[in-house]
Amino acid sequence: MPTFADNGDGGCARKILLKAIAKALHMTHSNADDYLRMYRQMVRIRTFEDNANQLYLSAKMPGLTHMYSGEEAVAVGICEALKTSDKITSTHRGHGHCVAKGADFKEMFCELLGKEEGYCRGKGGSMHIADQSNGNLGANAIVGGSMGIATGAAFSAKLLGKDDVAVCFFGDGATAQGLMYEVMNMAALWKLPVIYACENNGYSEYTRTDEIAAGSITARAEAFGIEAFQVDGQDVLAVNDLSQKLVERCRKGEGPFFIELMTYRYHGHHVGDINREYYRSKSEEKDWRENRDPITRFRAWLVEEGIASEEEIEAMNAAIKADASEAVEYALNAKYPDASEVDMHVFTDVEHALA
Amino acid sequence: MPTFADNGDGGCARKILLKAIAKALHMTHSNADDYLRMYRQMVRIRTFEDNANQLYLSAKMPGLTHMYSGEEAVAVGICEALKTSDKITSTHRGHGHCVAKGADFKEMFCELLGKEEGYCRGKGGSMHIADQSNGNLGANAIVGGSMGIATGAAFSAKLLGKDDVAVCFFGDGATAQGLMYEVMNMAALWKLPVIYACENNGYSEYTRTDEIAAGSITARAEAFGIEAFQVDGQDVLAVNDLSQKLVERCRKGEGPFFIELMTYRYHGHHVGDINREYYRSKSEEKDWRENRDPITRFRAWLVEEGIASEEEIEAMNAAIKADASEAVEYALNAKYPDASEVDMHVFTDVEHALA
Amino acid sequence: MRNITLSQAVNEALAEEMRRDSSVFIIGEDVAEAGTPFKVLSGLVEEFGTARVVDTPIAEPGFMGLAVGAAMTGARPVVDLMFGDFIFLIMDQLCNQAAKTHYMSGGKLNVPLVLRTNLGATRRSAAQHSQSLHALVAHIPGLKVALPSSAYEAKGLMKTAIRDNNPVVIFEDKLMYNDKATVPEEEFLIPFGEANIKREGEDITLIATSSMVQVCEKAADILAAEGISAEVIDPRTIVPLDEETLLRSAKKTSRVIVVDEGHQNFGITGEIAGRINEKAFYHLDAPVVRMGAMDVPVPFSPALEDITVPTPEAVAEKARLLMSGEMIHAA
Amino acid sequence: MRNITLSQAVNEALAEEMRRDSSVFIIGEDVAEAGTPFKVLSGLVEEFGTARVVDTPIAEPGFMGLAVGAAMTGARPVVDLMFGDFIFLIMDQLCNQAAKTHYMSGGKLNVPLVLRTNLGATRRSAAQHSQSLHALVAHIPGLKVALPSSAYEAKGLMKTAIRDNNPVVIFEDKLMYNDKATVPEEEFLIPFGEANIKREGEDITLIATSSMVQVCEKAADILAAEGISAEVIDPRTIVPLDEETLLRSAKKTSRVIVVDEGHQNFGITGEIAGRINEKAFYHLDAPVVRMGAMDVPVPFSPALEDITVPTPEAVAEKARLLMSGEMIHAA
Ligand SMILES: Cc1ncc(C[n+]2csc(CCOP(=O)(O)OP(=O)(O)O)c2C)c(N)n1
Ligand SMILES: Cc1ncc(C[n+]2csc(CCOP(=O)(O)OP(=O)(O)O)c2C)c(N)n1
Ligand SMILES: [Mg+2]
Ligand SMILES: [Mg+2]
Repeated sequence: MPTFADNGDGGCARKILLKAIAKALHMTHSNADDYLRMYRQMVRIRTFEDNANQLYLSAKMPGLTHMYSGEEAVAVGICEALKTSDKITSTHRGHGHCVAKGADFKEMFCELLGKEEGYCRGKGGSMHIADQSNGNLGANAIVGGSMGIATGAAFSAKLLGKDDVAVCFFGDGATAQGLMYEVMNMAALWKLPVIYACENNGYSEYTRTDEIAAGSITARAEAFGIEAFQVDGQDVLAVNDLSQKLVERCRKGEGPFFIELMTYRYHGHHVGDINREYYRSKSEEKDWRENRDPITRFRAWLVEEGIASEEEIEAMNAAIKADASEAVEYALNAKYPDASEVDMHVFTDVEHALA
Repeated sequence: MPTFADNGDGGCARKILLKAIAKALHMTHSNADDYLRMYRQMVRIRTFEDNANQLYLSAKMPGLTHMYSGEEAVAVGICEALKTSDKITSTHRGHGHCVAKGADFKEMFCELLGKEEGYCRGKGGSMHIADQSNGNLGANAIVGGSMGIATGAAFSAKLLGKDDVAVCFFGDGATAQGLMYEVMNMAALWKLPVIYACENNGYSEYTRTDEIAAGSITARAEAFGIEAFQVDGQDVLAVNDLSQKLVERCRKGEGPFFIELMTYRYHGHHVGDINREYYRSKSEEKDWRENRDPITRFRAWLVEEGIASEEEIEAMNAAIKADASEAVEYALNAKYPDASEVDMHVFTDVEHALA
Repeated sequence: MRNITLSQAVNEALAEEMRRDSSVFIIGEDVAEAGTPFKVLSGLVEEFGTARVVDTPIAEPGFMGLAVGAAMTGARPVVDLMFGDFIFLIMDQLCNQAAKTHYMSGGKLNVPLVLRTNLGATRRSAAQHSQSLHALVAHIPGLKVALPSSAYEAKGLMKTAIRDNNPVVIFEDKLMYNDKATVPEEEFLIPFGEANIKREGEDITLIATSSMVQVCEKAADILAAEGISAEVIDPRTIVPLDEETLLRSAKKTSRVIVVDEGHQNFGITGEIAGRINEKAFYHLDAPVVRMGAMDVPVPFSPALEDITVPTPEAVAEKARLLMSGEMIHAA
Repeated sequence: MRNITLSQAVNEALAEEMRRDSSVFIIGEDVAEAGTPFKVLSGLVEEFGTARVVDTPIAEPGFMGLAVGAAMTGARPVVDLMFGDFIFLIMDQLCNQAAKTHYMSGGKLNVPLVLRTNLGATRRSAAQHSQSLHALVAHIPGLKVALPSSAYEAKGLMKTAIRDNNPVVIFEDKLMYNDKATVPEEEFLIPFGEANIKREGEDITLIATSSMVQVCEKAADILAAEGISAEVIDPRTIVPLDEETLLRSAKKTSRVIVVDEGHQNFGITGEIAGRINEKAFYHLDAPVVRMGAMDVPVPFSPALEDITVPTPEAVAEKARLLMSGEMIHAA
């Protein structure tokens, strides 16, 4: 199994590696704009989450939500390798995928607040946010529930002669769901253009991955004849590089593929999971935040490579922050759906299902 | 992965191997009675099935049934390594497991005919035959449906401090069911005393295994950290030898294990599957029947080793045939359950659920 | 006009719709060369190829989930579930995903998917291959549910289902695959939500679904010979349900029996009886009587199995009771 | 006597039964150190250890199947299913296996298993974490179904469930975990199949399950202020159902509303209304009225979600209508 994992030596070998990757990328992918867009998207995700968390803490958001902070390089590295018409399926921890696939803050915040202008007219909320205009088939509140859907999107691309690729995002915890093995078997048999992207953040809820996953996650995919990779999910360039290659190979009919992305969530399992020392230590959290943050790292590289100056980056950050505040403000003032919407959209062809 | 597969050279290397195994067995397991019992059990299964098939063809049996003929060495090789209190779960093709685990013909035929004296008072029939007195937790008409049950039997043995082992029989087709991966994960994490016995007879219904199973079946178990073996399922000694070792290791807490047993069903998928050349050739069937029959082979070995004479074997066969005829006759004349039984056994504590 | 079997009717419906719309495909176990164990799909793979008649591994949750995703992205899957009893395996993908996607996305994503499966006991297939589980599906908002009672309905409802942009579940009666009925040569569709008055009558209404339509027609024959005129109504789809037609008949005859092959408890008959009682209460001369399958797992033994399902005689007997007013004393 | 929360009541029931019988164990996701997301099981792993309070991978079908096998072989599992909505994932193991094993084996194999899960909307958890799916389970012969409506019932029914030799499904109302009620210190069990008359009344019967018991008690308060005396009955278990108590009340008041948080269509209310109509028809002054949750997937937006569930006001309004005879004109 090819390994792109961080060797954890604190940066030195890593920098050399990053430079080598960057050099390689420069050849195929010469525009600095791509890097800046990746940076921008990662910051947009982080900023979105900071605002969402704030909305929760100030009791302005209904329900709970799961923060993607810390995992930005995964969604961005992968989604930046996709076209708009490529499909993704997302998870309960889905804001990052949604932003990375092209969604706007306004409709997203409106959705989180249950407002009519949300992507789903307020009917889905955080756990079901979808953005079909950008190929996001939706977050899913059933762990593992979207594995069939992503595989089916790949199936229909093949059936209908489109060259779209589907990416299925899911957590390490979801690898325990049998559905994954069922659809990997079919994807392998039928050579479907789907990439299974396992975001291994080390935990499923309040349990460590090694307590719930026997053996090797990548070996499970390999047993079905699926090429599998492990990659440092905190390294957006490594993720993007691998993704570009696999997406291209998928389009040529060489799929499916499996990627295990080693990453970390900074917050609790959900916004309400505050006292979590019984399952993981503060020092572990601190280590990831301080030493492996995907944004901090990539920012340093951008500056070092001369792709952006500190000032440019600060300006970008500030602009994103302003965007987010504006969107939050907008969403807070936006209107709730009218009560009459409650029985709309039960069926496509019936205006009001209960009329 | 250790391989005990038939190398298909038509017998020569095989005989040498069998002898070596036999020698090894003689040391731990010096009684010829064991061999004779294995032979007897294989013939009992074949004879049971021939009678069941005849009952179907003569329209005396309600519904359909799935013949185990050809696969006898699998059930017998494994069940002869078990104690009565060890548990098995069985499949839609379950008569072989039932006989091998110690069931009587009379209650079995009664069950197949829906009679009151059947193992399940006629309520289960062929697809649900169970014999809890011998540790057979039942056939199952849901492909893969018993994988959790077997794993749970192993779990309770461990919880309750019994040293029982559980064996889960299932077909190659059942490896497509996600449930298998879910429970293998738990069995591996918790070191449960369960053996997953995959009867790979090359087909699931009317479809060849290679069309529905990507990659490698044993590798799938190995990916969960489970030791996996492939063995010639037509060689009762090879199966039994491996099973004894694994059962012992299970009792010591070294489980779970996975065995893929390469075998073949002689009949159609079920008794009504007569015209099957569109999915498999007569010559393939002929080859297995003539060159790899587990009973013929083992019989030859018994004679060659001087464990039994041709006459003794013929006498055994005849006695089994007579037993079976008598049981069939008995079952045909036995009475159906009284109509009042229809709402009994819905709940343990309610005599008549609808009274 | 010609007579064809229910099997042929389904086959024709699929073939016609697959010719009409290249995004329609069939997916399930042994649907291609084998044409399913019931041989309903014979010949389709020869015409449409294995890309559109897709044999799957034995992984019902998996191919159901795959179909949901395919339906969300431009294809129109017809999922073949070999036995209705296996619906328990796919409930999550059917009820948490397919049924809710359109709603949860605020109308942006569609799931134009047909799940074809079957129901019906008395085939000596025991508890895991004999269930009639349509009530479970009917309880979940977002799913339409069709119960064809003859080859005619099987064809017309299937074609409507395939063109519907919502998930539709069709339960065929597996004992009826070889039953023939008159089915037009020319194309036709049967709209959802229109009950069919199979037989007009004045004295009592028998509302019957699927397999029970034939049972009630026979019961009506028995009753006719005794001078009792029974109206037999087949709702054809239970979601949407043509309440209007049912209520009209109930008000006309003032006596109703609802007959269905699902388990009686918490099943179809309670819903239909509940609605009629609620909305035609003051027109009824007697309570709506419910006859479902017995509330026991389906037993294997023929001696037991046959008594778990309503028969024409049992329906006629209840009707007589209702007519005679004996229900009054019982109540 | 003391007041404890529903959460504590469940915790106590489990602890007592686990002390009493060493074959009882708990299995599910994050049940051990975390004590479940709702913290209902806090402290149990400390007393009983990880061998009996077993954290599983996220594999509901798998651990449900495992529990069925464990139950068949001498253990008594209490399966913890984090959200009632996940029941769709385990339907096969629950309904094809657990429910049918005793019957299919002719009474030889038992499955003494408790599935504890929850129901209830208005928690802003959207369509896949808010469903009340007890009707599905109640439809399947072989399963008992309990719906505790307070801490008292939660404890007494749980203890009975654990000692029952059949598979029992208990749906707790997830919004009630912190609600307190008086619960005796000394040991008690609540037998299955005995409805509880929460409040006696003369004019109208409100039959309410689970979360709707509180709703109907509030409705009864509203009505009392207007001079209408409502009887509130909680069946406590819907399988077995204490038909006798329900019928007695129906006959007494002659007016009945059935209120349940499951979807109304093809749900609990139809069954209960159907039985009362059938068996108390000539005692009723008006049709039995059904109030279930709205037949839509549960929407996320608070503005929409709150109107999908029956409220005290809505129940009182229906009761007034029934009392005033306006239903007659509507019908
Ligand atoms: C089928 C199902 N089971 C359980 C849950 C509850 N649950 C929500 S998220 C989660 C953990 C998921 O872990 P993982 O897949 O690793 O994703 P992460 O939260 O780490 O991103 C669990 C158990 C659920 N939503 N769906
Ligand atoms: C869940 C489920 N899906 C489909 C079927 C129909 N079916 C019965 S046996 C069978 C094939 C099983 O193949 P395999 O597991 O290889 O066992 P074999 O029949 O070869 O012994 C199928 C598809 C079923 N009974 N249960
Ligand atoms: Mg995780
Ligand atoms: Mg096979």
